[in-house]
Amino acid sequence: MRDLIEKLTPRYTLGNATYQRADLTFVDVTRDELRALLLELRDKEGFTHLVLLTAVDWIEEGKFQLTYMINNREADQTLGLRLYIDRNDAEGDTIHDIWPTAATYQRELREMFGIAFPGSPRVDEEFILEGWTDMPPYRRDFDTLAYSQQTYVEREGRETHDPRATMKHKMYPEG
Amino acid sequence: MFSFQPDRSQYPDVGPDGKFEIDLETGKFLKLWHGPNHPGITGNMSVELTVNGDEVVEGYTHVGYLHRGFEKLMERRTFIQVFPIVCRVCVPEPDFNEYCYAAAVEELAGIEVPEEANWIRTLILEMGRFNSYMMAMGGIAGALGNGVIGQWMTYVRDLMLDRFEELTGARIYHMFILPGGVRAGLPEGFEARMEEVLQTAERYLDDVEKVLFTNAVFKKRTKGVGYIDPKLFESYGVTGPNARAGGVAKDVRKDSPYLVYDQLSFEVPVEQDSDIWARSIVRYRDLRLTIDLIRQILAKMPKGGEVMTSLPNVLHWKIPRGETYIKGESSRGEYGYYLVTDGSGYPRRVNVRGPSYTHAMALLEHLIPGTNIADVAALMVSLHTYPPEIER
Amino acid sequence: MKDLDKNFKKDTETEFPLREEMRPRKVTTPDGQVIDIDPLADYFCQEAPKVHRKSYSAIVEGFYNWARANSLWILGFGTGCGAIEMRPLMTPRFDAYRYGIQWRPTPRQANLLVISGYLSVKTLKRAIRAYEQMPQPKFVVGLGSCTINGGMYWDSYNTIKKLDEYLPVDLYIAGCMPRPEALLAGFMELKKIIRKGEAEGANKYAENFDWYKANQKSVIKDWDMPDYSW
Amino acid sequence: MGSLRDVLSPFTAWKHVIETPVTIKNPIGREAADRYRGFHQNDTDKCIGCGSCEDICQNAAIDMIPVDNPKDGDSGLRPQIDYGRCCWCALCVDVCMTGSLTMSNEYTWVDSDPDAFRFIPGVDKMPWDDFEKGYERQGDRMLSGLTRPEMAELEPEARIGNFDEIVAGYSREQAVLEADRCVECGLCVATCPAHMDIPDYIAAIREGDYDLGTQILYETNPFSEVCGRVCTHKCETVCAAQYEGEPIAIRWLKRHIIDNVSEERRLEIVGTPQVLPTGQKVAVVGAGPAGLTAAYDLARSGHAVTVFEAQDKPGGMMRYGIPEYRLPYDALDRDIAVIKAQGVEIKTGTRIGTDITLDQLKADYDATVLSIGLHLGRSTRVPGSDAPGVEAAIDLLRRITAGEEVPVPKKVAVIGGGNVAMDIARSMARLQKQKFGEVGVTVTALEDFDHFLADKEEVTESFEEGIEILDARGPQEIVTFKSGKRKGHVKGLRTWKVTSIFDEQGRFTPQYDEGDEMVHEVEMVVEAIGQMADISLLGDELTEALEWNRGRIAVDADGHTSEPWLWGGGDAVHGPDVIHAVADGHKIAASVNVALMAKAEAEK
Repeated sequence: MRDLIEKLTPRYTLGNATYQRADLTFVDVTRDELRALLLELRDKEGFTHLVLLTAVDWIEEGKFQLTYMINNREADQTLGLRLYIDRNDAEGDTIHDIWPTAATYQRELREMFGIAFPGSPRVDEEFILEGWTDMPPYRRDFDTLAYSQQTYVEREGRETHDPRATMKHKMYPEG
Repeated sequence: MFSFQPDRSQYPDVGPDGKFEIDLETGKFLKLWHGPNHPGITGNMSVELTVNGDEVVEGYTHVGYLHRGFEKLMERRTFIQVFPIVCRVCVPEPDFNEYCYAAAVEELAGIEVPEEANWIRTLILEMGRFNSYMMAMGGIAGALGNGVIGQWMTYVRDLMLDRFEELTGARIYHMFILPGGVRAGLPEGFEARMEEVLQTAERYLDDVEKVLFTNAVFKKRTKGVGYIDPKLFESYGVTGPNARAGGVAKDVRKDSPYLVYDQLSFEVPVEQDSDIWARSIVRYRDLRLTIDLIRQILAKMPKGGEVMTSLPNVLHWKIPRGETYIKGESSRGEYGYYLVTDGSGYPRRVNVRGPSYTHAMALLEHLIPGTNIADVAALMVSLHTYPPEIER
Repeated sequence: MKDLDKNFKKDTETEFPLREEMRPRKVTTPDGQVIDIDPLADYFCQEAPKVHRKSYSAIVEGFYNWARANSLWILGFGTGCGAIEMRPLMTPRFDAYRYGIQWRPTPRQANLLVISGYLSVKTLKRAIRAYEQMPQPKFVVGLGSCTINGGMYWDSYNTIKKLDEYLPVDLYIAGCMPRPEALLAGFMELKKIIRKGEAEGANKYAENFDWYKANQKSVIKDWDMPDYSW
Repeated sequence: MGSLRDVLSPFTAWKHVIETPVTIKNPIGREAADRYRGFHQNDTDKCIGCGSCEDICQNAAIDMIPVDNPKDGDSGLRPQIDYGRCCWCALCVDVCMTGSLTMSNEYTWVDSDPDAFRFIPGVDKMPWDDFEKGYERQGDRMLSGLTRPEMAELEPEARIGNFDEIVAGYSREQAVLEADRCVECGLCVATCPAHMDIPDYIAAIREGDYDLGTQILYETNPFSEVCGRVCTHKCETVCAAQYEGEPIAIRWLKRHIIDNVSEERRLEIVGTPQVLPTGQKVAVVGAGPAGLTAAYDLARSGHAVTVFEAQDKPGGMMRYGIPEYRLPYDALDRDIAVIKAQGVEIKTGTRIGTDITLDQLKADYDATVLSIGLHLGRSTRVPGSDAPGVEAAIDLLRRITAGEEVPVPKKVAVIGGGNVAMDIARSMARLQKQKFGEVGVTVTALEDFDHFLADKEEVTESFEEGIEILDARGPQEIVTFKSGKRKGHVKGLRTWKVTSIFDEQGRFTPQYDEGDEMVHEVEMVVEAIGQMADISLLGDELTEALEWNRGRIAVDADGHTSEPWLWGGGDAVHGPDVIHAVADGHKIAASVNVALMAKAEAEK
């Protein structure tokens, strides 16, 4: 895998590579070169299989990490391309014409992270959620518990006690 | 005069691209909702069909009926607390989630798993595959009106659930493979009882062979139907039995062996036709293979040793920043977990890559146009998709 | 149960437009006629449910209840995980048919709705419709932790926590998920309740119809069906 | 396509018509597998209510509910499980610290009342309470560690000839390993007299944040060096980890924090009082843990504090009662330095009653705190106990510390089985080793080893150092030379076997087996059976005026004596224990502070 990264390095701006396992590598890429890189990897290097496309929300750094995981089945190598995009007005480039199945992933990212993929088929339609009015739920700043408590009703009558405080009170009732 | 040729006189205009010009206002089309509750669908999912006569001209999938927000819920649970919920991602074959998650955590936390635990994990995965294929066999037969197969297969699956129960302590959600190993070793006399189940299964599978695969109706309705061009496999992310039915002899168990698959001897079944028939027969042969694998595992595995490493205190277990992807061959294709950690006690992100995700949506939408309404169910079931793992 | 962050502000502003296919419009039929259609009015009966009165004679009512108890027809709508444990009941090993329990493909033929586990909001909408389409007398059984108090999805943004806020539930079965044996025990218990004439869920639904509707609408943001879709 | 075979073959399915049906006759209540994870059971006698199950439950299904009649060392809570939440993952069973929580293989529970699905296993009676089968943890608990890391300590040969500190303290790796075992239940916090935030500072160790750790320590205890070494660690006796495996080494972890923060850094973290001086003056009698803690708190509240100490150096029993090999003096000095940095004035060598009287203090100061400790040894009062050669342990220890000459004979007997007995025995052993090259100490204790008073480590280490410990032996007489040059001097100690110590009412009435008599030939007998306060310094008038409680000054819950200007605390009031004294110090300081602030308010 190191060979491949070294081979590509002169022509592409590849950042920080992580050699996680013998068959799994992650490498940072830039948005401008993503498309060309994916095409080269698919057509020349045998990475013909798009394993997954997903996002990681690094809210502290104001970034979304898009992970394009592609797989070379012959060589049994998996390569994860990490693309960092701005978290505000997040937008990615659609790759549904390279892998049609990417359209589904992009729909999900659009709905769950609010990342726009202009040009991707049906990308703005409702996908998994229905009648969703709040912020995209997979974003880190969406608090699912608070949302759930404000939206749905919980069964009442539950209360709990802190062992520390209860025991202290039991042993030293006066304080 | 009775004719086999459909009457297409009422059909709408065909556009320059050779497809029907779909305009609902013409009234020549009918929208037909297939699901979310439909016996031909394993789980809740719907396909919005646009039909013309009994021919489907367009199909859109709608998912999300089972969406629970797992990937969000996992982010607010500690690493051990994620363990009970991962199995719920996929109902019929939950163990794969447990394995993938456990393996991902072990890799990032640098935990070694005892040898025997790896054997038991493999055993559990194969037992889960057995169950899943049993459902698939019943499903494909049921979708084509052959209900008795479903009855038999559910019975045999239930016998396997009994074995699951005595090994893991639960029937469906076993919650047995936790990071660091498995919960317990084999119970006393397990092998003998398992052998009994396998023999029963084989007996019933012989019947399936006679009733389903040597059946004029089944052949007529499946051969040549639902053909997937093997050229599309890469672009649509087709893996597992669906790809093996089209001549692609790829199987994660064989190509990049995980757990103890490198110590088992097996040949991956492959078919060439890439139609519903081929997919069914590949599954059938894979099921036979699974039975063989379970026997091999039970014969070869070490017994009575350690099955669990000692974990750090799980109540404040932190894993350094990193990311990994763990994959395995589930009954439906490549199943994977993408785990990102950020050094805290909670996963940063868990992404479940279920094979149904690619099979049940883009691929299905591509395959549906041109089929008969009656074949849609068979087509779906032949792709062997489980909606809960799509929407998570 | 630990205390939780209450600072989160939920977005409640967004209004949902009616889906395109639900809007009234003009349609040309194949034979050239132009007709007006209003899907909401045309496709559904909009009459609110009525309380199902008891028979005047206790003996007759007892007979009815006996008959109802012995023919539980379940709608084959697996809303969540628990559905997978209903399958064994339909097959020879557990064979629920001998107890007069069977599964039907359409709500019109069913009198028992089993909510098999969690209900996402999207499915809740369908479950309400399925329930309302079932003929009276009808019963609801909640299956597993999720229907009682949210279960393991207690903090999920997409599943309801208390089923009885949205549908009248006659019986709950504990478990995650309950085994087929527990399900059978539950159905037997339901039979007893029906025979005693205490399974009044559907009447409760009719009596508190507005309350149920308000609860349903509070979670289903894109309510685009008539209030009663029978 | 399709041969005749394809048409006929499916009909073979009909053969099942004549097969035996596979239907289970009566499926309802069919027994589940032996390991089945069904409904919960809880052995409430074993359960300590630590709440680990609640912490690990990812479904928030478990609440801790108070129950009647809790036992000692438990929080008085028991888990209540909500079956509207539970997912039967059994993590609560796996994490359970005592192994009390298990699962039966019962699985049927139907009810039309949705609120019914909550119960406290073991308390609310359930049909499955007595089920034998079901899920229980295989082996020991696996979700948190069982054993302490080994701590490096001096070998017996290396330590017996000197007073060097024995234990080395944890390394960073060891401390993190040990800190990791904590489940943060907080039972220790309640038990610790000073209510130290133990789980919090243990968490600080895990995070490697020693500054934070120090800050937490100083919030409740200014004697971390001392308590990190010699605390009686009552916290460890209730630690949830002790039921399967060893309790968390809380004491050593405390020491680990303080070991990793230099004295200068400590002063920076603790800082100096951040409030304006109140102009109120407080006198503290006795520079022991209680007095200095009170002084520390009061100084930080802005009061001017003066501590009067009879000995040459501050520290009280911490310096003069605890041998150096357990508590090096420089460690104590570091603790006291922080207290002094708060502006506390310590007048050493000032004995109340001789150098200054309490009346003077009453007149010169706005409040006086009496923490005089227990500096007089009790005597067994057996025949011969007043002979030359009979010493009080507490006095000997003080003299060793002060560097005074102490007689070191070849053979010594120690009467007593507590920690003081061990201290003096081991100190004498060291002196003997230095002088003669060999150890000759015999400890005779009333209690047998099963009920021994001294800490286990102390006993083990004493054995390692060659000290002979005889359990269940009651002193009958100190034999003296009847004639000769050493007439009247100690010749030996005669003891009987103890058969029982307390009577049925629990009163102290030792019974002996007179047939089992031993005479230990020794030249010195040390009595280490307890201490008492030197109350002579109070003066007759005050002694008369104060209320007393069984020989100790009576105080209210705040440490206030019956005299409005006088507070009392520490060993003299509550018996010997450093951490109790610290807790007392805090309590008194709080009470004094309230009184002084009220006074300052009134004066304005």
